[in-house]
This record gives sequence, structure tokens and C-alpha cells, in this order.
Amino acid sequence: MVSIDQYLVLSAILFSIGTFGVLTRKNAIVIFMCIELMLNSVNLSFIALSNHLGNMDGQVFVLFIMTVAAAEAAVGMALIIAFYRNRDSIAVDDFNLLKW
Amino acid sequence: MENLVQAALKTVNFYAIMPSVILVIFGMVLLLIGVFSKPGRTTHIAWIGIIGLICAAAATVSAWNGLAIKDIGIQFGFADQVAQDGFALFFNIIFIFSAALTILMSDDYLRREGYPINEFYSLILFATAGSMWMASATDMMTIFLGLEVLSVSLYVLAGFFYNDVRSNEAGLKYFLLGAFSTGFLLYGMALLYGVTGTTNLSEIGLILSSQHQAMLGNPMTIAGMLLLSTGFLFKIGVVPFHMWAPDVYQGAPTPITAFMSAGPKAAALAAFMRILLFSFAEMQVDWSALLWILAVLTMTIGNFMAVSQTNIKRMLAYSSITHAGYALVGLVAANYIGFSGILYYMLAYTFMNLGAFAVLVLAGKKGENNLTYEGLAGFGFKRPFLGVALSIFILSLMGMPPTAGFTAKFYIFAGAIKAEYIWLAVIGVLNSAVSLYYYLRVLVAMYFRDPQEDFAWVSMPLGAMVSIIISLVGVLYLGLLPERVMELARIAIF
Amino acid sequence: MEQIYFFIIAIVAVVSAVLVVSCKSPINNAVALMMTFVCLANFYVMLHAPFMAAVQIMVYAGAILMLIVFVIMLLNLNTVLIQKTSHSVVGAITLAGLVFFQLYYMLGHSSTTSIKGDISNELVMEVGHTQLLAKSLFVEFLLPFEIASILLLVAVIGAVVLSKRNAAAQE
Amino acid sequence: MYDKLWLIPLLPLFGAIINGLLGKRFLKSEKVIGGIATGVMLLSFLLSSKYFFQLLADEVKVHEQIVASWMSVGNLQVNWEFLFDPLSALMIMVVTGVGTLIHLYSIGYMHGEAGFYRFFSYLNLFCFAMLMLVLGGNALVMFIGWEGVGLCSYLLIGYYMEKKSAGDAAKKAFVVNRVGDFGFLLGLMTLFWTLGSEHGVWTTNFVKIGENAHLLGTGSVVVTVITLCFFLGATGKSAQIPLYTWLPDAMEGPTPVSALIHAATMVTAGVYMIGRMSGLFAMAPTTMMVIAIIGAATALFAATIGFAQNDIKRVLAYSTVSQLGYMFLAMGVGAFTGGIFHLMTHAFFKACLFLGSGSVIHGMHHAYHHAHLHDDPQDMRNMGGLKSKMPITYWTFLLSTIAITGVPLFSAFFSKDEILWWAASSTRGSLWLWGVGAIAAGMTAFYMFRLVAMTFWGKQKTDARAKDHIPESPWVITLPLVILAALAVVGGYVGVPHVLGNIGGLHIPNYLEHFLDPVFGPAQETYRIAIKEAMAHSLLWEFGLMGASVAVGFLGIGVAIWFYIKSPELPGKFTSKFSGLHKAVYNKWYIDELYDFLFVNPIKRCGLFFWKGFDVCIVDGVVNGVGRVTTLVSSGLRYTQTGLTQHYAMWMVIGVVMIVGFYIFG
Repeated sequence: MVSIDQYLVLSAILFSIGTFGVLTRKNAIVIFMCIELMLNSVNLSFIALSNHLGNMDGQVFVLFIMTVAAAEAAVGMALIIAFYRNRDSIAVDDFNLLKW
Repeated sequence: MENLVQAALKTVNFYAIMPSVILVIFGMVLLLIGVFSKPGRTTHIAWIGIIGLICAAAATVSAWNGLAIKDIGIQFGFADQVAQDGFALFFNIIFIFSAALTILMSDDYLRREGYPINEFYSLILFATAGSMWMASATDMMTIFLGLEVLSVSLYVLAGFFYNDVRSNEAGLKYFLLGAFSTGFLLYGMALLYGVTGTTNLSEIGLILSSQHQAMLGNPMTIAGMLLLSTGFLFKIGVVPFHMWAPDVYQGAPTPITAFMSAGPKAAALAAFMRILLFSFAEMQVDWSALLWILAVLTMTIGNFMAVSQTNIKRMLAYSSITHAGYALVGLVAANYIGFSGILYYMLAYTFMNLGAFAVLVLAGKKGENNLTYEGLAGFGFKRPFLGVALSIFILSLMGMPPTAGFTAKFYIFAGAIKAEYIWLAVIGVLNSAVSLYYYLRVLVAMYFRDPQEDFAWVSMPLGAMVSIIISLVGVLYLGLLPERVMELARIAIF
Repeated sequence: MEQIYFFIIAIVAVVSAVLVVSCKSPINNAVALMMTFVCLANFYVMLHAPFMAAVQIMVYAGAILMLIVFVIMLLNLNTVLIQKTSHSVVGAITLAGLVFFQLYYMLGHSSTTSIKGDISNELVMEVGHTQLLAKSLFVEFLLPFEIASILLLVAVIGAVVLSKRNAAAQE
Repeated sequence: MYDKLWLIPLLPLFGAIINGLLGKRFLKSEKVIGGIATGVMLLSFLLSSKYFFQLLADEVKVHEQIVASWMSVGNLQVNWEFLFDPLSALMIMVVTGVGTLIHLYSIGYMHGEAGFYRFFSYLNLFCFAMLMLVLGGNALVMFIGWEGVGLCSYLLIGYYMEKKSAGDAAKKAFVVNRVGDFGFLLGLMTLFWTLGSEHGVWTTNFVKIGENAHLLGTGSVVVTVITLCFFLGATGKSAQIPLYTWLPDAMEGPTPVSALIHAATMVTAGVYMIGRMSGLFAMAPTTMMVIAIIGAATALFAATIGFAQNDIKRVLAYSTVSQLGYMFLAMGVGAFTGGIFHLMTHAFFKACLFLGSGSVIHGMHHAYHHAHLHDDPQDMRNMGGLKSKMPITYWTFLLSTIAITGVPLFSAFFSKDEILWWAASSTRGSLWLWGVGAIAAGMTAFYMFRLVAMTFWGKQKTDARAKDHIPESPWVITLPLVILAALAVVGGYVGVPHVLGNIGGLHIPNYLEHFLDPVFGPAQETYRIAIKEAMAHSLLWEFGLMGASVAVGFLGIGVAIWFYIKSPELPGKFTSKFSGLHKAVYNKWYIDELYDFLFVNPIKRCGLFFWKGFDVCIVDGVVNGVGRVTTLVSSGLRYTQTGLTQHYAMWMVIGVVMIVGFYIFG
């Protein structure tokens, strides 16, 4: 029997890795992927907790998180493409017109 | 399966979310009308959107009266997912005003900038509906989805000028950072779910209060609360989660900047307040201490950063960060004056900030590169009415009596003083003195510099004028006779 | 047995997650991310949530990731964008490490609520996961479900608007 | 009985709105615009007079009038309310009276200016704000006026917007005022909080504050802090050390503005405010002492700077600072009536002086314009001998100058004497304060007569091409001058001190003291602020001090006449009449040189030193320095906003880590 703590720690590991990726990668799409990784780690937590606590709320929450992730992906990709058209780049270092 | 449908239908209570339902319907109707309209013709769509907002306002008022007649403070719907109470309804009014003023000032602007696209108005209506769900939700899930409807609309709206690199950049930055903060928000929600086994705010509050020792000191509870707060503080634009705000505000289309700094900010505050009050009332000492520091940081850093700006839009972005700090003071005070003060403050801020932006929308040339202090030189003489209006809004932002800004600040700081946070109030007042440095520059530019431009491009379209006049009336009414609205704000606090 | 399986999958998940953040080419990142998703789907099955596992594969791996891969292909990023190394790797490692350490510490010093719901694994076996989930979703969380539909509508509108091209210029 | 009180401030507001909105497009004519603006002020003045005389006859002296409820926060109810008592009655008489005259004057003075309608709109708006300040029944309504006058002053100083110096001066005035306002708000908040949380009285109402002030405890720390904060507010508005620098710069505004705002009304708001809360201030002896010392120091200090000025308006500006110092000295030693008395007489003679200088500038400007010269019309070194050119201006100016120097039987003699008498003999005063005040009085006499001498007496030093084209000003300018000069002469008789009133069995009572007694009496009685026993009935002391200060004043006049009139002319006379006595003449010349070397130059240098050294370097330096540091910090912080998404994300994570870490481990 795998204990709840193991799932939660695994989730924490994945969350930290995702955070690390957001902080270091320069490609906007990859950053978005890292964010997806973070959301997935949350999903894992939710489902593990839901199973542990014996109620369904956590799993319903995960369904919604997935919906949101899909919606964000659609809008995010559209934004990335629009930016790419104008700047020929999706490196976050090139988001540098607005500063100071 | 029959049972499931019946059980589901039993929970349905559209009356509890009527204003948002109206807005969603109108949003879809606008899309349909857009299909049958000639491209580039959007004026009638904007006005239909206004009609939708008026209907939503009517629904809000009638709901308010309904509550008053039945003499109940709160009414739940959808299996305790949403509550209809004074708090939600008061915020609904704030959202409706900010959306209406935004739509009114946008129509001519969008045509000038070359993006007369009808989806713009639908998105604003959807964003407003999302704000309403956030303010009335009593469940983390509904809050989260309301927040996402709002955020996703705003990502699009911020990047709405798809041919403009700055707008792209603003949208993309907001999107990436917003999604990132959502990660933290969700992690916090997961932890809270783990601690309490539920996502309902009142039930969380119940569990956290009935099991004091075991649950309140639990690191998981505290971490959950803090991570959850992080997500909201990001949306509110509190230091150190504020850094997206200036960039996004500067790059986004101007009416959207105005919209973002009023409505969505109020929505995030509303949801945050409800969570703190419903779920974490027992931990008030903890979050008050945290917010004390953050409020001071936000006021001060926002102010200092605003001093050295040259672009007025960006200056107003920092100023909006500062104002979020003032609003937080009410949250720190954590008494009913402070809370109702926040409601009042957000309403006042909606009028003064959107009013100022409405004038700037008219003053900008295509591309808006002239929205600097020099660009406004002599504006007050060339366009006397707009000059006076902008001056009044700026004075109100400064906190000069007898404008809305003064009464609102007074209210908030009175709350802090009442709660014996005297130093916080002093820092707040000191900060509003510092804010003079940059607000004054607008007035100096408008009235004490020789006109460099003829401002020939400044037209006075009906919609923008209506929005400026509504804002003026709002600012002066709230400044001179705030009594009635304050009373409403007071009733609105649970 | 279950423990061993868990560890194997967990290691695969972590390794592929590390690959997501470390591979140079966006396509490889995407493939690694796909791997992580699949591992998570495995866990969902282990946690008696088979429907979630299915949705995980369909929505994440099938829809979202495909979208991302399409965009990568469309922009031809594999060749266009050379990954620069970040100057703040050390800082990022420290921060991410701190995040993990805090979460770990927090998890180690706290406990979940003792109030247990009535949905046991046996019940899930007996009635079926999907039905239980549907009951919860459509009775308790009907409103969020409706809101989710609006959210998707907004996303569609957004994507349509943003991918318009030079509509203004054509006028 | 006083139910139309709200009309008094609202009439000018009405005028401001009409002129502001319709002035440019519809009214156009200067006569109509000026007529409307002056008319509303006149109506306001008439109404004030009616109520003033009603109050004189009234048994009840303090009337509170609630117009509407404003806001209620918790247990605090703030109303739109007015307080009509002898103090505010006197103040509205001064504000509307002097205000009406200056409006009338401005019609002539501003003739032909581009923003004529704008000027009158601002001026009316200012009067509205000032009347709100004066009539406000609670601290928040007063604060509206307080901020409003600051704002209008800002707009009016910067009126000549094409001049960069005007804009800078306006900004400086506003910023410095806001520093003061901060003090005001801080004091109000502390008072509000202390009274509320510790004594259960949540109020901002002046009457209630007065009634409950004793709860705070005489001389307690909190009272001292509160009153010091309020005093900081007063120093900002009333241009006292260290916040006075904005006032001389404010002379960039048109002259009627200087007369109305920067001499007669707004700058006295600080004095008024202390008077309004005399009950509170009386409880804080430390603060009172600080006020007295700052007042005396400012009086002396500003007078010194007055020596070195050559701009006619700047001399008057420093003189105003100095006279305000007197008023604060009076407040500090508990001579509240004396302070308000001097406020009133000062409003008359200083307004007259400013308007007179305006008339001179107007004439000089006209002459230069006629001769197509671009000399500075405000530089006194180019004047002289204007006596014959502008007789009315000259005589009114001279009378006011005599009044300000404290020549017996003129108005400032009575008011200044009362202040100095209290400074020496009050239980809160000391002979030192008297000494400083008396020296300042002598200096005042000196620089004022220097001003008159350089401007009106002696030879005309104006450029030859312009000197014959200096006209006397039209009646709209001279009429206010005459009225004000008359008031400057006789205005003092409402407050004749007892000791003089009883001479020769005349029994002229001190009307003013009697009138203001309901306002100041209680505080003075409760806290035993009175004349020291030892001096109370000593005619010797009273006449002695009076004589000494008058003597110092005459000395100042004498020295000024000696230096600026007598000696430069002596040589000429000598050479023409007694050609054989060249040597003596030359000797005389040397003596003058010696005098110059020994006295005039040191005094001038002293003035220059204080002006350039202290004023410009230190005080301005601090004000600007604060600004510069703010900007520096700002531009430093600005670079944290790098524009890089990941830096922002990093800050977010740092924030999260710190917050969570603090709570979990802390």
C-alpha cells in the first residue's frame, strides 16, 4: 500500500522541477510546458488526497484544472503565435520593450 | 440516472447569479450580432453591451431589494457554490461600472487604433461575469473558475492589438506570469483540501475553528493559506507579486489598462476577502501581520517607482499598485470599517481611475506615443473641459478633499486607526503625500507648460464623453455626499 | 509489489520531468512532458481513479500537448530557437530547492484531516468511478461546470481574435 | 437666525463656476467678468456684515450650523457644518472685505491679460476655499478649505505660465504646503484616535474637541505631539521657519494674488487654526514655547533678509513672513486676541502695501512699455522720486508704512504693542522674547522706510526714456488703496489697550478683546494664561516697554532716512551752496563711507548671508534634497523592473519562499 505522503512528496518534487524550469528556460513554449508540469503535480496531489480522504471533490477539481489548462493552452499558443509573427522570436528575453 | 437529473435540477438557482447570467447571454448575443454586422462597424454592439450591463445592474438592484424585503443577509444557490449577499451585490455594481465605463471609452478608440472588432465587447462582458462569480462564490472551485474566466479574457484583451508588438508582449507576459501564479494558487487549494477534506469556504472555516489546536497550527494549513493568498495577491498586484502590472498596463490597449486596474482587481480583492473571512477568520492574527508588511511595501514601492516614470500610462500603473496597497490597509484593519472601507474604496477608485483613463484615451494619438508629460503640455488650455475633468480625477487620486479619493482614504485609514494600527495609517498618509510628486506633474504639464501640440486629433465622441461625465459625477458625489454609499457598503459587510 | 511499481513509475516521472526542463530542443521537451503525463495517468489508476487517468491521457497528452507540438512545428522552432543557457541557473536551483524543502518540511510536519468521506475504494469498485464522479460533478459542482463551458467559449473567441491577421490593414 | 451662512462661501464658488465655464466663450467682456467676480464677493461681504452685526447684538456667541451629513465612519459622524462665532465672524469680515477690494483692484490691474476670466475664476475659487477654511465647523471641513487654498494658491502663483520660474514657484509652494498638510492630518489623526480610543469621544468637531480636550491631560506627551503636528501644518501654510521659503518665491504670481493670498488671508490660516484650537494648544506649554520661539525667530530672521532685497515685492514678502512671525509669537505666549488683532491690522496695511507696490509696478510697466524698454519693473534701484508721479499711491503707501512700523496711534502700534506686552509679561512669555520682537520691530521700520525711500523719495533713477511716462493708476486701483489705507490707520482702535484707553478719563474699552472673549477666554482662564502678577498693574512696566519698542521703531525709521535720503543728498547741497567747504563735504562723504562700511554693509551682508546662505542653500537645499533623494531612490528601484519575465517570476518565487518560510519556521 503506497502511503499518501509518498504521492504528496512526489507531487512536491514535480512542482519544484516545474518552478525551476519556469525560472530558467528562455523559450516561451517550454515555459508554458513547465507550468503544465506544475499544474499536473497539483493534479496528482488532488487525486491522491481525494483517494485518501474518501471524497470526490478533489477529482472534480482536477477535471476543472484540466479544462482550464486546455483553455489556457489555446489562448497561450495564440498569443505566442501573434508575438512570433511580429518579432520572429518566442524567447522571453525578447519581451523587452516594456520595462522600467 | 433519473435521480441524478432531479438532484441536479434541485440545486439550480439562477436567481442567485442573475446578473452574471444576463451578462453571459448578452456576451453571446453580441457575438451573434457581430457575425451579421458589417466588419468595422461596432458602435451599435458597444451600446447593446451597455444595455446588457444596465440589465445586469437592474438585476443586481432588484436582488438587493429582494434581500432587504425578505430581511435575510445571504442566499445560497447551486449547492452552496455561490452566495447572493450584499457583499457580492456591491461588488457587482463596481464590476458593472468598470465594464460600462470601459466599453463607453473603447468604441472610438478601437476604431482609431484600427481594431474595430466586436469580440472585444463580448470578452469584457465575460470578464465581468467572471468577476461576479469570484465575488459571489463560496467554494474554491467556483472561485477558481471565475478567476480563470476573468484571467483568460484579460490575457486576450491585453494582447488584443495583435499587430502591435507591445500589446503582444503585454498579453504574453501577463499570460505566462498569470499561469505561473495559478500554479501556486492551486497548490495552496490542494493543501487546504487535504487539511479539511472540502473545498467549500464555510466548511473549511468550520473545520478550522472546531479543531483549533490540531488544525490551526498545522503547517499545511498555513502553507495552504499562504500559497492561496499568493495567487490573489498576484492578481491584486501586491509587492512583490506586482512586477507584471506596470509592463502589462503599459502595453495593453488603454481602455483595457483602465479596466484591469479597477474591475478585476476588485474581483480578486473580493474573493480574497471572502476566503479570509469565511475560512480563515480564526487565523486573523497571522494574515493581518503578513498583510501589514505587504501593504506598507506595496504603498511605498508603488509610490517610489511612480516618481521616475515619464509615460503617464505607466505612472498610472504604479499608482494603481499604490492604491491596491491603500485598499489592503482596510484588510489589515480587519474590522467592519476596514472591510466596508475596501468596498467603498474600490468603487471610488473605479470612478477616478477610469475617468482619468477615459481622458487619456481621448488625448492619445494613434499609437499613443504622446502619452508622456511633455505630450500633454498645454492640454488644459487647448481642451478646457477635458483638462478640468482630468485635473479633478488626478486630484481625487491624490486624495484631495472633497473628492471621492479623500473620503475613501479617510474611510480606510479610520478603519486602521480604529484597529489601533496607527503606524500603518501614518505610513499611508505619508505615502499619499509622496504621491503628490508624480500626480502633480500631470497638472503642471497641462497648465504650466506651453502647448507644443494643437491637439487637433482630440475629438469628443459620445461614448467617451458619457463615461467621463459618469466618472465625474461619481467622483464628486462620493466626495461630497458619501453617506448613502457608505451606508450600503456597511450593510454589504456580512 | 505496489511500492516497487510506485517507485519505478515515480523515478520515470521525475526523470522525464527533469528532461522537460533540461532538453535543448522543444520537441524533446514535449516528448518528455508526454512521458510525465503518462506516468501520472498510471498513478491515477493506482489511486482508483481510472476515469481521471483516461481524461489525463485524452486531454493532456491528446489535446494540449498536441496543440503545443503543432505550434512548435508551425513555428519551426526546433531550428529557429537555439536554447540559451540562463545566467541564473544557480539562483533558480536555490529557489526551487527552497520551495521543495519547504514543501517537504511542511508535509512532514502536518497531517490531513481525520474526517473521512464515504467513498471508499470498495465503493468505487462496486459502483464505478465514472458514475460517482458524475454524481459529484453534476449535483454538487454544477455551477463550476457551467462556468467551465463559458471559459472554453472565451478561450475559443480569444484564439480566433488573436490569430486574425492584419484585418485592420485590409480595411 | 444665521440660516443663510452657507451662502457666504457658496457665492464665490458660484462666481468661479460661472466665470470658469462661460468666461471664455460667452462672457468675453472684461467688465462683465470682473463685475460678476467682484459682485459675488460684494454680496458675500454684505451678508457677512449683516451676520457680523447680528452677532454683535446677539446674546449667544457661538453658533453651530449643520448643513448636511457628510459621512459617518463607525461611531464618528462628520457633517458639512459651519461654526459661526466671534473668531470666524471677524475672519469672514476680513476675507470678504479685503477680498472684495482686491477683486475690484484686479479689474484694473489685470486689464488686457490673456486669461482674464481664468484669473477671476481662480480668485473666486480661492475665496470660496478660504471661507470654507474659516467657517468650517469641524477639522475635516476646515481641511477642505486648507487644501483648497493651497491648490488655488498654486494655480495663481503659476498664473504666468510662460515663465518657468512661475511654474517652479507654484510647485514649490504646493509641495511645501503639502508637507505642512501632512502635519495637519497627522495631528488630526492622533487627536481623533486618542480622544476616541482612550476617552470614547470620536469627533472632529471643534466645539467638541474644545470641550473634551482636557481629557488628554495638561502637558501630556500626546497633547504635545498633537499640537506640534498641527503647528507643523501651520508653519507650512503660514510660512514660518523652516517651511517659509515658498512665500518669497510665490511673488511670481500677479500682485493682487500676493496681496490677497500671500499677505491678507491664506498665510494667516495657520494663525487662525491655532486660535481655533486654542483650548488644545493652551494645554501644551512646550508647544506654546516652541511656537513663540519659532515665531520670534522668524520675525527677526525674515526682517534681516528684508534688508538685502531689491525687488519691491520680495521685500514685502519677507516683511509678511516677519509679521506672521509676530502673530505666532503672540499665539505662543497666549496672547490669542493679540495675534488675531495683528492678523486683522496686518491684512489691512499689508494688502494696501502690496496693492500699492502693484500700482507702482503697473506704472513702471506702463512706462517701460511706452518706451519699449525691457527693464525689470519691480527693481527698486530703478525707481525713486515717484512721489510726484503717483500721489495717491504714494500717500496710501506711506500711511501703511507708518502703520506697519508701529508709529503710535496707527493700527499696528496697538496690535504690535499688545503682542510685545504679552511677550514680556505673560505667564508664558519672557523678556527675551520681547527683546527679539522689539529688535525685529526696529528692523521692520528700517527696511520699510528704505523701501519707501528708494521708491518714492529722492531722485528718479528710472531710465530717462521712460521716466516721464509713469502715470497714476485708474480709480479701480486707487479706490481700494484709499480704503485700505484708511483702515490701516484707524483699524487699530478696536483694540486699544486698557492702559491707554483710560488716559485722560476717555475710557475707550478694548472692544476686540471683549468680542473675542467667548472664544479665547475659557482657555486662558482654565490654563491660567495671563499677565504675570508682578507686572499686571505696573504702569511703569507697561509704559516702559511700550516706550522702548516705539523708540526702537523710530530709531529704525531714523536710520533708514539717514542712510537713504539724508546723506546722499547732503553732498549735493553742500557743494552748490558752500563751494568753499569742499573739504568738509568730502569729509562728510568719508563719514558716509565709514557709515556704509561700519553699519550699512554689515547689515546688508548679514541679510545677504541669511538669504543666500541659509534660505537658498540650507532650507531650499533640504526641500530639493528630499525631492532629489526620492527621485534617486525611485530611479534606482526602477531598474528592478527589468522587463524580463523570468526576473518577475523569480521575485514571485522569492516572495513565496520568504513568506512561507517565515511562517513555517518562524
